[in-house]
Amino acid sequence: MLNRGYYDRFGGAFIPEILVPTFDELEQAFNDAQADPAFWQEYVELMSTYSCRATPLTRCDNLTGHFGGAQIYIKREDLNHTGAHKANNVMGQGLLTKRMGKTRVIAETGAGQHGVATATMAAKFGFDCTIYMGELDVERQRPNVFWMERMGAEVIPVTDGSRILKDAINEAFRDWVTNMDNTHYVLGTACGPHPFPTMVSWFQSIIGKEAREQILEAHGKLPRRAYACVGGGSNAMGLFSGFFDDPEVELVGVEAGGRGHGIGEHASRLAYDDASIGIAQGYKTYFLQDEDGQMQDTHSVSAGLDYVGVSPILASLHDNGRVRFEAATDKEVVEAMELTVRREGLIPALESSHGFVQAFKEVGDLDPQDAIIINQSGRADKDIFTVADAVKDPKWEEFIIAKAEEYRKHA
Amino acid sequence: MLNRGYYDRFGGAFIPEILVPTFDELEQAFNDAQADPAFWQEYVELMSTYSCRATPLTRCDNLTGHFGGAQIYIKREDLNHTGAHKANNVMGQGLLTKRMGKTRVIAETGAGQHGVATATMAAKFGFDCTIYMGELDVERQRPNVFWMERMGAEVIPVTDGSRILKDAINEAFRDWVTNMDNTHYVLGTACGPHPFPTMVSWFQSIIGKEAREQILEAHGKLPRRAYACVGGGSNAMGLFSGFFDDPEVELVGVEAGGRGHGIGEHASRLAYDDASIGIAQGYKTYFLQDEDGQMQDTHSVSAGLDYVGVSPILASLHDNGRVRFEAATDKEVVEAMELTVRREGLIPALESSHGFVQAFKEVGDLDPQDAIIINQSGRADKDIFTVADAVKDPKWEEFIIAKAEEYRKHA
Amino acid sequence: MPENKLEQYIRQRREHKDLLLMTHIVLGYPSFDDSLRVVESMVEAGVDLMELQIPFSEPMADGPVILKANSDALSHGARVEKSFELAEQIVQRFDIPFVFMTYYNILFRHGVEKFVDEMAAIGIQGAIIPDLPPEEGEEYLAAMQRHDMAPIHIFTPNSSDERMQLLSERSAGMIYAVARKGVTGKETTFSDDLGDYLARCRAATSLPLALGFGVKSHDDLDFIRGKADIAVVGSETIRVLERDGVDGVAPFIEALQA
Amino acid sequence: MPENKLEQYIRQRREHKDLLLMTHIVLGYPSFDDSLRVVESMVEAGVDLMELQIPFSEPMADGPVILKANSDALSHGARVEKSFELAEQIVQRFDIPFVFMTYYNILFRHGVEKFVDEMAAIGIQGAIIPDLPPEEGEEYLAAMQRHDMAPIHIFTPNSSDERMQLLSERSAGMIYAVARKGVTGKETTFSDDLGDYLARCRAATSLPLALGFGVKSHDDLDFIRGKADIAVVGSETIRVLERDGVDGVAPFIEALQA
Ligand SMILES: Cc1ncc(COP(=O)(O)O)c(C=O)c1O
Ligand SMILES: Cc1ncc(COP(=O)(O)O)c(C=O)c1O
Repeated sequence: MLNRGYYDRFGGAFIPEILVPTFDELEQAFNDAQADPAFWQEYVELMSTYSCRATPLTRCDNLTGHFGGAQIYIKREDLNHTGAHKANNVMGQGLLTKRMGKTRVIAETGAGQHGVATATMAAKFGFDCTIYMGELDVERQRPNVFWMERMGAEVIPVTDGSRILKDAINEAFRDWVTNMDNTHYVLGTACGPHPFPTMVSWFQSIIGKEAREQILEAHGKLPRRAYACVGGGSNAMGLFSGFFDDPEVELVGVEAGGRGHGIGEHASRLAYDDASIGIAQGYKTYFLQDEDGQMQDTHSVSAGLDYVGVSPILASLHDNGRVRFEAATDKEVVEAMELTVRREGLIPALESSHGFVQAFKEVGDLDPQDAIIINQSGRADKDIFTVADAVKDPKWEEFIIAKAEEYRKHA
Repeated sequence: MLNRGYYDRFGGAFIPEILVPTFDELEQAFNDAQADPAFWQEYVELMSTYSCRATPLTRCDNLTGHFGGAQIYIKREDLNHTGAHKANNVMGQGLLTKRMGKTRVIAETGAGQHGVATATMAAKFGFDCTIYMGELDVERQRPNVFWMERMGAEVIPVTDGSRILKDAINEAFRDWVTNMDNTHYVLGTACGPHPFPTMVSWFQSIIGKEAREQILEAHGKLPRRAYACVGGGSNAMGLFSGFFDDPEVELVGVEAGGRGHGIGEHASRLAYDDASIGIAQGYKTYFLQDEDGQMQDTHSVSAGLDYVGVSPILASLHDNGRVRFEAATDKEVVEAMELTVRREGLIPALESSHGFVQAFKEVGDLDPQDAIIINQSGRADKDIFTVADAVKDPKWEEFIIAKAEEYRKHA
Repeated sequence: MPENKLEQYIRQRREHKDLLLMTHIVLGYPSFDDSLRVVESMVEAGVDLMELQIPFSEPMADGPVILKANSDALSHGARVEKSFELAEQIVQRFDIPFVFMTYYNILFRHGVEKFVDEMAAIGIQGAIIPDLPPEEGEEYLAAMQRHDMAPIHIFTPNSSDERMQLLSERSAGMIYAVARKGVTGKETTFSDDLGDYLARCRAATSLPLALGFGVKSHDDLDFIRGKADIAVVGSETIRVLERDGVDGVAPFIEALQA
Repeated sequence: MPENKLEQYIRQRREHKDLLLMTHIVLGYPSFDDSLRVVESMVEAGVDLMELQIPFSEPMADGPVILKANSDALSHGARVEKSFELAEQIVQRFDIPFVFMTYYNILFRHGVEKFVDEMAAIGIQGAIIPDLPPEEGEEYLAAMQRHDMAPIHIFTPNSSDERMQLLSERSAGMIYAVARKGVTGKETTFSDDLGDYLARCRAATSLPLALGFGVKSHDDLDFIRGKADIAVVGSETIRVLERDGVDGVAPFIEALQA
């Protein structure tokens, strides 16, 4: 194997032997791409003609006025094609897949965002596409499944294990160890075996590169703090990496606090004390696991943060203190989303809203001369079922019941 | 009244006397804004920081390969904040509302897109907001109502008339004649009394301005043809206006052919022979009306094109031949949408897909050296209920029925 | 300009009556037969002149009551031709002036000149077209003038003095002053402000002045008396009709004027 | 390097038997008691060595059959400690070598050295850790070596000759060659290609060679005979167990070797 890919004591590549040549090939292709300025250029070109990069940095005067304190800027990854930062990663990996001459992509998905993004990329590049999705998630996230199928992807409900995201990842690996010759596994976040954490972070770094330039342009100086939600860690790595060399910028990652402390109640690997270091799904990081090393159930109102592990790069940035980690509870998240919708007309995904919670808690204490950036990793309108449930909208329920009646009648 | 606002024999301002000073004020403000370069600059700045202008022009090699003929470029209005070109118009009118010192906005909405866009603008600008929406549309388009309410808008179901878009327009006027002092009526398309057609077209002209520059940059010369769907006509006016001075660019507007010819079956005012000139909702144009001048029912799979009238500017461009009008049937529209999703990973709104239909019919006959532009005025993922019904997805129906069961249980 | 026929009638009638009463019906609502009976009750109860509204599918300036009457009439098959026939019968049977109220598209589709010619032929004396500002009304105004018919324009609390003057110049027969912003059929507060506004209307035109929008009681008429020539009761009669049926109309009109 | 104890056993056994049989169970599946009975049947039916899999919640390299066995065992409360206890009983009662199969996190969480010490203490002779390539396994390899236990690595059809060499160097006891791409428990075609691959494996290592993945019939064993030292039957025994119960296991194993 070419490189073990460690970030302090986290990372590595704990992969089945049969994938070793596949990872070697991937790493080679990735290294070549990184070394080739034309590749990044092609990537940026693609993202600016197919998605809408550079995504804007929106100054939010109403929220700033509401809280007092530093000026709030929001990085608008929600405006990407397919509605989230996930597009950055999949389009990058799409280019890499083409470069490797492969003709099929597979991916896991939890909330469905990454599945939709991958299916979209596959349609655009003309790849065959299979998406693994926990059976529970398929049931919950039908709208995303619907779009994946329209894109021509095969969506396979994973009926093993807890039937959620982590099981979909296992299943994608099982496909990969069979079909690696023509297939690339488009992992959806900055986790998994090396080189995925580095590679996904590299593609997502476009967020931070743009944000740094944009805040300097708009605000005249660097922000005091940058906030991002942390599921696997890709949008956070994307934003934060723009400021790694700026020690004056405090980086704050916000995890899913769910219903609060205690295993099974949340998905906070770093902000809470319930996680411990382990190795699963091919890499070493903090996992929510028991003493034996068995992965445990997690909970979050936002499917996209509801995951047992976390980027090994973030785990190292946690341990060395460069990034501060906090958790936001389900309740706080829904409130922050509702406030942002109401005051700015922006609809941050429930995932993204975690970052907003922490920013809102702190921004009032900062100097009005300063600025903060919050990463709006995605938009919530695709998750209307989840959001409607979270805010318990009775009219929505009536609508669904009436719609069901209609379907029943003509069935 | 300052200006009668005619385009050949179409347009005018057939308004209740009580609104005359309001229209004078509006026209004055609009003229001032048009004459003030700083206004357009502020508008572009707002659209590029709050929405993602310039929206990309995406080259679609897969569709081009599929049809042969000219190269297909798609103007990506779907990437706008709130998912359609409607954002351009509302943000522009928002700035104008601020300029006039008004504190409340009202709007009509059919599909809900314009309602969501207006509610968003109102949240951003801090205006009070009331949206009028036909009761039938409220029932059909609950997701959009849900978001409008989250934005703080009051959504009033209109129970009069046919309980659809045109009735919502009437009702908005009824509000306006009462509350004109503090209220601006944000009309959603290039229709209505002068200066709305000109004003809305002006704000939407940002589409054509960008598209012209982008195609010259990407393709090296002007396109042979530009296609846009035509509901009220605003996205078409937006794209077309970029090429009015380029006689070599053929402009093609595509209306809702619904189930085909015959009053009640479609919403084609110009492409079919069923409409006649009339005056309603404050302006003169082709309407789908009976001999007495009573407005008739219309039908389209896409709520956004399902309207009795059409922009008076387009009516004049129809009569003088500058724009060719065609109609696309419901069935063709769903097929074109599915093909585009499948081959390019783009999900044009059902409205937008009308333009795609006509382009697909013709593009094969054009020279491969040439290019065409299709305006993707919006994205379909907000209309999943409509799209799922249009493609009759059984798994979607099962999902809704199961969801309804869940709601029934905890009700 | 010689005095218009409708204006003459109003002035003469005003010599005996300090406040005239104009009422309003929607032709074909609740049915064509009922329309005729309602007119009959009104005339017998002493109404001085009447608006006959030809239903339109998009009555932008009307509030919920008249709106519903419009759409009910249409869904019962109220064609323009039938409205003309009924209007003709009404004019022939009752000896007060009638004016049409409708929206411009009804005239436009019929042919404006033809419409006005036919109005004249059946003896209608004027028309109120709320979505036709004089700027858009050249053809209509010319045709009306040719037949010495009264194009009635609307003053509003928003109208400037200059605008009132212009509207007055383009009108004949009378001016219809709306009592407030908004559409027909909502509450109006009869206050000092309204008095001031009516004084401004009065100053702007020498035509007889009708006040409408929200007029519905004996007290309202008392307030108007002396400030305008005509009180217009519109939506309220439809409300009464809906509540008490055709037989309720006459007692209501009598009580108004008692 | 002196010959490892497991390797010695295999070589000695091979002197009497041209193809050894290694089978596989998941500890705690369908229950801890049944596990013991299954081992008993297998040993009695003539199995030469066995893999005991300690259940893990994320068995990435396993196919549906073993996956389900893992999660069923876990949901019945299969703790690592219990697996050790059961393994100890098994080793004490039955006179064939046993190796552990599990995923690295089970070792890591336990403490790698401690885990290997305990394995050694209860008499387990080797381990297969499918998600632990030798590059990640330093601590593990050192501990295994200290106890003269066999770290068994995996050859795959994708492995280069150099890679096989490296894997062989880091292994002891035997090499586990998987017959094809993919996970456990799917169909394998026993073809010429497979023969070529096994020849390549043979050339790359002097350790005994076990072939697994999809081996399930008497014919498969015939094919393997002469090309490898050991046939590994994994998922198929679990299938038999599920279909025919514990009593079906012995006849199945006997038929395989008949
Ligand atoms: C909108 C959005 N934000 C954030 C996440 C979390 O992923 P990550 O931490 O990799 O950015 C997801 C995952 O689905 C997502 O959809
Ligand atoms: C996406 C989209 N496209 C087109 C239209 C039609 O409007 P217009 O003809 O004004 O562009 C609508 C109206 O709702 C729309 O939502």
